[in-house]
Amino acid sequence: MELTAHDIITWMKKTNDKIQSKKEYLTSLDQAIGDGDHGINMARGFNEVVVKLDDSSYESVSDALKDTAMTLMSKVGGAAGPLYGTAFLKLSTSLKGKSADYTHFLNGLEESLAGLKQRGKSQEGEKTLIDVWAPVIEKMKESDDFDASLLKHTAEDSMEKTKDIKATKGRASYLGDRSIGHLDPGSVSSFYVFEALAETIEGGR
Amino acid sequence: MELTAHDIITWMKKTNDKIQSKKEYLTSLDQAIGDGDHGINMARGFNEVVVKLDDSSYESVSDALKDTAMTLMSKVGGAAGPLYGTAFLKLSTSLKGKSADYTHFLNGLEESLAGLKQRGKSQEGEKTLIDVWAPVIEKMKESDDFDASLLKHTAEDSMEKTKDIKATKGRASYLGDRSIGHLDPGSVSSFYVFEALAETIEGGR
Amino acid sequence: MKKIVNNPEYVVRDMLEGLIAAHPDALKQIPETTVVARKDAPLQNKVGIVSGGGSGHEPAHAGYIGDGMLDAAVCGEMFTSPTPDQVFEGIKAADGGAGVFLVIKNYTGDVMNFDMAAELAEAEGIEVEKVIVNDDVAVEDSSFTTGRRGIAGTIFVHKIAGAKAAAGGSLQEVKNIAEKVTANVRSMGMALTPCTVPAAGKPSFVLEDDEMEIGIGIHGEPGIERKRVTSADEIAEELTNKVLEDIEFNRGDDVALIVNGMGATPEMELYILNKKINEILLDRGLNIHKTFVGNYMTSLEMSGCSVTLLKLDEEMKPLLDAESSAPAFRI
Amino acid sequence: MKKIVNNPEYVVRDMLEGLIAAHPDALKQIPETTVVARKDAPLQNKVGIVSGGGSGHEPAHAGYIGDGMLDAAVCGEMFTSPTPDQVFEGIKAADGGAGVFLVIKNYTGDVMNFDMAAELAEAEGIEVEKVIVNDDVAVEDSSFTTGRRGIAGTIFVHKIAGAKAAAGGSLQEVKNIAEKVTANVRSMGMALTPCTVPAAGKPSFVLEDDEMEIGIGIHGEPGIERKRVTSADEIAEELTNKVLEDIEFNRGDDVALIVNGMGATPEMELYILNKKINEILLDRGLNIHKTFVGNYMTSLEMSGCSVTLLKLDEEMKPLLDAESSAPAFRI
Ligand SMILES: Nc1ncnc2c1ncn2[C@@H]1O[C@H](COP(=O)(O)OP(=O)(O)O)[C@@H](O)[C@H]1O
Ligand SMILES: Nc1ncnc2c1ncn2[C@@H]1O[C@H](COP(=O)(O)OP(=O)(O)O)[C@@H](O)[C@H]1O
Ligand SMILES: [Mg+2]
Ligand SMILES: [Mg+2]
Ligand SMILES: [Mg+2]
Ligand SMILES: [Mg+2]
Repeated sequence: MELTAHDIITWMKKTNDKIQSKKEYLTSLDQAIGDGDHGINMARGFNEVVVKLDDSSYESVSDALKDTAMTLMSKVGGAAGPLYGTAFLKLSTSLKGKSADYTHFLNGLEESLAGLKQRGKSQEGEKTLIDVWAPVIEKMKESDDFDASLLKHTAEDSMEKTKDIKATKGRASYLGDRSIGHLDPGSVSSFYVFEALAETIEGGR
Repeated sequence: MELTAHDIITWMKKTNDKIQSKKEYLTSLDQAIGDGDHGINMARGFNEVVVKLDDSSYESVSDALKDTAMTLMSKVGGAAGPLYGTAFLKLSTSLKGKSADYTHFLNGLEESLAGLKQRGKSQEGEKTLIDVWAPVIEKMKESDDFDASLLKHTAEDSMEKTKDIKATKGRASYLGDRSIGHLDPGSVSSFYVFEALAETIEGGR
Repeated sequence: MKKIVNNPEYVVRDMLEGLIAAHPDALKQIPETTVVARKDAPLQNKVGIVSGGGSGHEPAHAGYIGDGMLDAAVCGEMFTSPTPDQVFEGIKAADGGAGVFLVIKNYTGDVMNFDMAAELAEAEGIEVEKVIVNDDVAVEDSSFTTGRRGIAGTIFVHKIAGAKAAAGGSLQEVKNIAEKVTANVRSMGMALTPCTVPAAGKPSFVLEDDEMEIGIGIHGEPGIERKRVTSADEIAEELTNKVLEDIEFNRGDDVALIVNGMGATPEMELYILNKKINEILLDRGLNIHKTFVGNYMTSLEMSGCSVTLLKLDEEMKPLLDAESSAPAFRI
Repeated sequence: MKKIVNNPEYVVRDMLEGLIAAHPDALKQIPETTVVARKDAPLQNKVGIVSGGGSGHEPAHAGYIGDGMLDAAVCGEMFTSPTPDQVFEGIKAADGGAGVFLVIKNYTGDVMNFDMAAELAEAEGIEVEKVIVNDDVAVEDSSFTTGRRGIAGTIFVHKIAGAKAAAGGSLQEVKNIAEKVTANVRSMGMALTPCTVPAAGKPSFVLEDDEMEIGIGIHGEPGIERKRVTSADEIAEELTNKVLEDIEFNRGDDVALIVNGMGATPEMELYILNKKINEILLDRGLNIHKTFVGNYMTSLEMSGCSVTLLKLDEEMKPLLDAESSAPAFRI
């Protein structure tokens, strides 16, 4: 299977739907161990992404992802803005002039992950969205085509595991041990991103 | 009967006891239609009066009343301070060089009332402590010696009647019709003053 | 009651010590009193300006002491007018031989205590004049009642009378300009939450989660109308229109504006109000000469705001613009 | 949630309009951005100083724009770092050819967004340097974590770096002094009540009527310890001692102090705190060069306070004392 520019739009619309309907939930997760703006920020950003994508027409997956990245970068703010912006920008750059087949797409996601780590100066196990991106990509490497159900479940499991991690990066790290027992908001929003990707793939079958 | 300097001290101590034990009640009355400090102010002031009177010895009723007045004036503040200060100062001045027999004392109270009206630029019927002082003095004029029970009951009735009056002076006047249905805090503290006087007279029998 | 205090009976004493400690070069406390004065008071041959009132309205009034504003502020107990002897101490501290001018907010207690102090001062040969500020249009003004209250508009009286005195104005000139300011300044306030006097321990009134009180005083007195909380724009309209009704404001008039916080309202909300107030005033063709947004005349931790408008003329304008070193009103 | 707002989504936009309306001669908004700049920015050949961060901390940061302090402030959404494009606009607005200096509070989001903006600016040939302020001793500083947060101590960085730039300092000189301030400033805060982000609609945490939270951040982040409310003196001791522990303060050292209100705490309470803090510092033999008491770095309508101490040297002292026309920090 190969993703089209239209699939990217579908992916982002599905992501947006999830984030809008979970806006308050994300915010309440962030109130518990952060500053309570994650849902508000992501909802504002993805709403703008959908507006932007709707207003434009795209020849390539890379172009659609680039606009997604730039919009997130300039509309989300906080920590999540540069992180998601960077992730989608790396994916876009990596796919430039290429078809979005599984191999290329996976390579792109690996670039995204590297970008996230560099931008956030962080690693796996620090209770951030990297704890969803890293295991999802690791799992994808075991397969040679898109597998919606695997994608979704890996993302979901990884998100849930962030509950047990003690935060050492981001705002939750100020709480030290008190961060344990709470889901990481960024990991939950990242789960929605991958869940939406899984649904896009299923729809595209 | 004739009041002595010692009676004045007893009077003020009894007044103070009542005000200390009703401090919160007076404050809550003032919260309803004023600014919620009447109990606090009166308690501070009468406490100082008792300290002052205890520390001194008095030859005359007038001297004891003068210290009472000056202490109230400099320790109560707000509207009540100058009013009570004026009332006791006028009483003191009027009794200067005289015995505190019924006639002299009553004359003194009339001076107090005139002082209150002048200082407060107010009349009876405006929902102020004048609505206790005026009827008490009026009633006393009908008698020719101290009558504890009459004093007490007149003060109490008059205080209660302030509930039905619409305030046109003092802070309660800002409420207009909404001041109706509440006791006037200054009238309640004045009732304690006259009740304490009544008890002093009874004790002195 | 949640407050950062020690013994509630000593809040004023503790506050004054902390205030002087923060401004050791500018302010002094007159020993054994609750009077705060300029460090260099009295200024010889300058009319001394004295204000004061109950505490709990900080930065009013001690924050307005400085070059071009007050010479002394007399601090009463919480929401309680200071006593005549204290006001008299304030007058003496400010008296440099050219007389002393008293800025009094129109409350029975303040008027009586300041009047008695003025009598004491005159008995000692100090010339005293006064103005009674009554800018609060929430309260009806009638000769049968106590009349309107003095609220945030008082700050403009401090500023302009203070500038006149600093410029060498005589006691009578200071009085004249102070009366002009008083005649041309109007205010109105509202509250979202009440406040709690530390020694009382419970709030002055109770508002439901969706209620606000319009026409509130600055001492936790209940206001004139209770209703559902509306938007910032509607609140701005309600207060500003009421203020604009009371005296005549004509197209082309210069005005000065205070958007005052009652204590617990974030500056962000005051600026949101100011956006709308600004629009309303410009719509009316008024020329906004100067705007002040912040906590100027508070009511402890009450949340809410008041709007003050001063109609300026060519005499008041330069006096309002003149320099002031007062910590809470630097110009 | 009781607030004076219109649509909660537009609080920042509305606030900025009201802010510019209040200071039309001193401030301007860069069109289509959330950047506020001096009216006369950019100043040719002066290093431009830019700060910013999420909104909700007013008067931080736009209130610190003025002669001798900031040239521009970039205002993010509520408690949300502004985006790189906005920060870049701020840098351009402040760039008068001598380079631009960024004052960044140490939060992951702020650091990332400002860094990306700096990259954009450098790509356009604007020289950019920065300092990351991390004064909050409530949070452990370790290379394995995010490190300490930036809170009210940031104001001293604005002031001293701003004065250095105003005095003609080069970008490198500004950076050097800003790093010196950062190395010598420490803060710690506490809260009696939480705050509510307008668009979130409910408070960031819940405290019982007799509880306070020590080591609070300025974004409604929970603190490090929850306990029963103690007296003002005990709160002053706890915060001040923690601040004094972190770096060495020796007898005879000159210090500058900020007793900062979190938004809803009355000035009276801050002065009551200052009384005790003053005593503690004098007991330690420290020389209090200057004290600032007020709302400098707030957290919406949170009630509480923070204590900031800066250890001064002969280089910092005159820069702290230098003139500033910033509305929230007039010197
Ligand atoms: N250093 C980091 N590296 C990777 N992800 C991070 C880092 N810091 C924070 N995050 C992610 O960002 C999320 C918080 O996003 P958001 O609430 O929008 O930003 P902010 O913390 O600035 O308010 C966290 O839940 C976490 O997943
Ligand atoms: N003009 C007046 N004339 C007579 N009594 C007055 C007047 N104004 C107020 N009072 C009395 O003073 C009382 C209020 O006293 P207090 O609460 O101590 O002063 P304040 O109103 O300044 O807080 C009122 O209940 C009323 O009895
Ligand atoms: Mg957040
Ligand atoms: Mg009262
Ligand atoms: Mg009072
Ligand atoms: Mg944030």
